[in-house]
Amino acid sequence: MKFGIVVNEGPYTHQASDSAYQFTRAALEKGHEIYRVFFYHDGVNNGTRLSVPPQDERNIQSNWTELAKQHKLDLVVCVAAAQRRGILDESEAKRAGKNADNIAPGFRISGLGQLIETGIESDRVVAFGD
Amino acid sequence: MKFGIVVNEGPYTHQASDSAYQFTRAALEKGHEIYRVFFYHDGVNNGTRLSVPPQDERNIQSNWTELAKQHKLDLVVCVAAAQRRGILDESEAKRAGKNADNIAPGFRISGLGQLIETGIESDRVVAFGD
Amino acid sequence: MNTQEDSSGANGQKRFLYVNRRAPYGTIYALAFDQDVSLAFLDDGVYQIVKGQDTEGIGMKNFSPTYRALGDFEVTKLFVERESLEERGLSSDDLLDITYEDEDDDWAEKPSIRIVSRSQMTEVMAAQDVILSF
Amino acid sequence: MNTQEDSSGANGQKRFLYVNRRAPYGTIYALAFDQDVSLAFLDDGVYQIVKGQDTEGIGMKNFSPTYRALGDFEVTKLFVERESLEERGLSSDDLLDITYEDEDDDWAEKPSIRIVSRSQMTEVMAAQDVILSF
Amino acid sequence: MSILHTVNKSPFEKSTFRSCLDHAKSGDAVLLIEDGVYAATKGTAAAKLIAARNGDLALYALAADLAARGISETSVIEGVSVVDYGGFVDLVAGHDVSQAWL
Amino acid sequence: MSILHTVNKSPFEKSTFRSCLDHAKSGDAVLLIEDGVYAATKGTAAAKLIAARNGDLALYALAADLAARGISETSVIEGVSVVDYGGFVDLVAGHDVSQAWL
Repeated sequence: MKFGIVVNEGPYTHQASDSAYQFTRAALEKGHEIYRVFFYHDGVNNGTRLSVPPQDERNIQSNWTELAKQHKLDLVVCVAAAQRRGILDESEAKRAGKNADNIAPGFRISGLGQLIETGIESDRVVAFGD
Repeated sequence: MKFGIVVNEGPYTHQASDSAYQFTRAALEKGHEIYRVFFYHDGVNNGTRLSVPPQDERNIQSNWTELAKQHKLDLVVCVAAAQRRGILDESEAKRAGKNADNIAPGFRISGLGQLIETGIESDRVVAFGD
Repeated sequence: MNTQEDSSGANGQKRFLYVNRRAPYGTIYALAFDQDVSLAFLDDGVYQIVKGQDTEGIGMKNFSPTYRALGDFEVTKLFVERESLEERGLSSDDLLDITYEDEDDDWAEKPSIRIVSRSQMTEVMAAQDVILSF
Repeated sequence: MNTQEDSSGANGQKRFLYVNRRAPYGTIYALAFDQDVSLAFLDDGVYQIVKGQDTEGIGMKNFSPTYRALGDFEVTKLFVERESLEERGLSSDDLLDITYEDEDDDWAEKPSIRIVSRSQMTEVMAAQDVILSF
Repeated sequence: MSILHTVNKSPFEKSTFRSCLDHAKSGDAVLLIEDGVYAATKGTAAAKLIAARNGDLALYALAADLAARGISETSVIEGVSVVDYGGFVDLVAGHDVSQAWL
Repeated sequence: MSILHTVNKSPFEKSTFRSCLDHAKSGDAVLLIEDGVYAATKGTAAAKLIAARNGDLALYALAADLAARGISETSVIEGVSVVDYGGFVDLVAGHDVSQAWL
C-alpha cells in the first residue's frame, strides 16, 4: 500500500516527529511504499541541518535524512510555513536576500499542493502532531 | 520594577511570543525595566534571522530585534534548547562544524543559569508558552 | 461506501474533510482546496467562524474573513456541530455569514454553513476518503 | 511573608518552585538548580516520576533517572499531589525511590518525595518567590 | 502573599483552567489571556466553575484577546474585569508572584 | 467504511480522547499513542468512558509508548489490545481512513 505521512510538529518538545519516524520505518519494513512525508506548521522545523543534539540523544533531523537516503523518501517542507519559521533552501534564501540557508539534505521545499497530492495519491494518510 | 520574561514557544503556531512581545512593550511604556527575555524550549525558534513572513503579517522575529535595539533589551536563547533545534551563532556553528549560522541580531546564546539569574534579579517573572 | 480501489489513484475525485477542532489565533493555519472538500467545525473549532473578530489589539492578522471567500473556491460544505456551539453558549446567530452562489439553481445565494448534530457529524466523517485535522 | 524588598536582589536567597504539570516524553525539559528549590508534581506531572519507564522502543532518552540525582544538588523537596495520583489510579508505591542524605541528621537517608493534599499544594505555591512551569 | 495566575488555554480544550481554580486560594487573582478568555463567556461549564468560587477570586480577561475572538463585553460574565496590556502589567506588579498555567 | 482514530494526548490534560469517543461510531477502532496511552490505564475516569462504550469500539495502545511511561501490561484495562509499530501500520492499512485527533 502507499502511505502518506504528515508531520505537524517540530522536534524535541513534542514526540510527534519521533512517532512519525518510527511509523515510517515500520511501514517500510512491512513492504509498504511511502508516497511522501509532508512537514507542515511547526513540522517544518524538522528540516534544519543546523541542529546539534547531545551525543547521547537521538538526532531526529539526521534520522529523517538517513531514512530518506536509504529508501528514496520524498521529504517535503511546506514553503509558506517554512518561510515564516526561517527554514530556507539556497534559492529561497537568495530570493529573500538572506545570507544563509539551513535546509537539511534529503528535504525539499514546496507548496501545500503537495499535501493535497499526497491525499490523492496515497491509499492512506497518517498525521502526527500536537 | 524589574521584570523578567520567559518565552517557551516558537513563533506563528502559538500566540505565546506575540503575547510576550505585547506585554514587554506595555511594561516598557509604563516605565518598568526588563531585566532579560529568556527564550526556552521551542521559544528559541524566535531567534532565527532567516524568517520571511508574508508582507501583510507581522514579523515576530524582527519585532523582537527592533524592541531590543530601542530599549537595549537582553534577549537570551537557551544554548541546550537552541543546539537541539538548530539555532546557532557564528561561534556555535564553527564549534559544531556547521557551514551556516542563523541567530538574529539582538539575540545571544547562553546557558540555563541565565534563567535562574533572571529569577533572582527580577522583581517579577512572567512566563508565556503553550 | 468507497472501497480502497475506487477511492485511490489520480483520476478518481476524493472526498477530503478538514477537521477544525481548535480556536483561532492560539493556533494558526492555512487551507488549500481541490477535490470534493468539506470542512468540519467541532469542539473549539466552532470559534474559528464566530463573527466580530478584531485582531488589531494582538498585532496578528485576522484570518476569519478568508472563510467568506470559500464559495469562490467551490468549498460550500461547512458542517458545524450543534452540541459544540451549545456547550460554548453560542448559537448560529453568532457565526459569520458564509454563502455561495448555486450554479445549479440560477446562481441563488445559499448558506454554506450547515448546523449538524454530533451523530450527523460522525456520519460526515464516515463518508470521507481523507481526513486532516488542524 | 516576603515583601518585594526582602525577596529581590542578588544577596537574598529566593525560593524557586518548578511546577510539573505534564507527562514526560510528550514534552521534554531540563532542570537547573540553585537557591532554595522545590519541585511540584501535580496533574499529569505526577507521571514524570513513575517508576519502570523504558524508552528504548520510542528511541528517546529516558530522563526519569535524573530525578534520583536531585539529592546531590541539594534539591530535596519534591511535593507530589495526592489527588492527582488518585485520579490517575496511582499510589506512592508507583513512584521512583528518590532520597537524599540529611547532613543535619548524621547523613541519614531520607525520602525526598512528600505526598501532599491539593490544599497543601496551594500553600506550597503561596510560599514561593518565583514559580516556573514546565 | 498573593499570586497572579495566568491561564492561556480554552477551558474546553485543556484542563489548565480547572486546575488553576483548584489551586488558587482566596484573594488570588486569575487573568485570562489568549484562548483562556473563552472561560470568561456566559452560559458555559467554565462559567459555573467561576460562579462556584463565590467571588473569592479576582478575575480578569485581556481586552485584546477578547476582541480578537469576537467576544463582546456583553458576553463576558459579570464579575470579570476587562483589562488592556497595561492593566496586565499592573496586575503582575501588584501581586507578589506570577504563575503561568501552561 | 471504518475509521482508525488515533489519540496522542492524555485524557486528563486535553479533551481529545473524550471528543474522539463522542465521534467514533460502532465498529471503529481507536489507537492510543504517545501520552494518549494514559487513557488505557485502570481505575481512572477515562477507563469509565471506555467501559461506557460497552465494547462497540476496538481499542488499541502502542507498546513502546506504554513502556516509555512505565505502564505495565497488568495496568492496562481489559479489552485494550497492545500493539507494536508494525501493528500500528497494520491497523492503518486495515481501516479505510485514519483520523488523528490532534
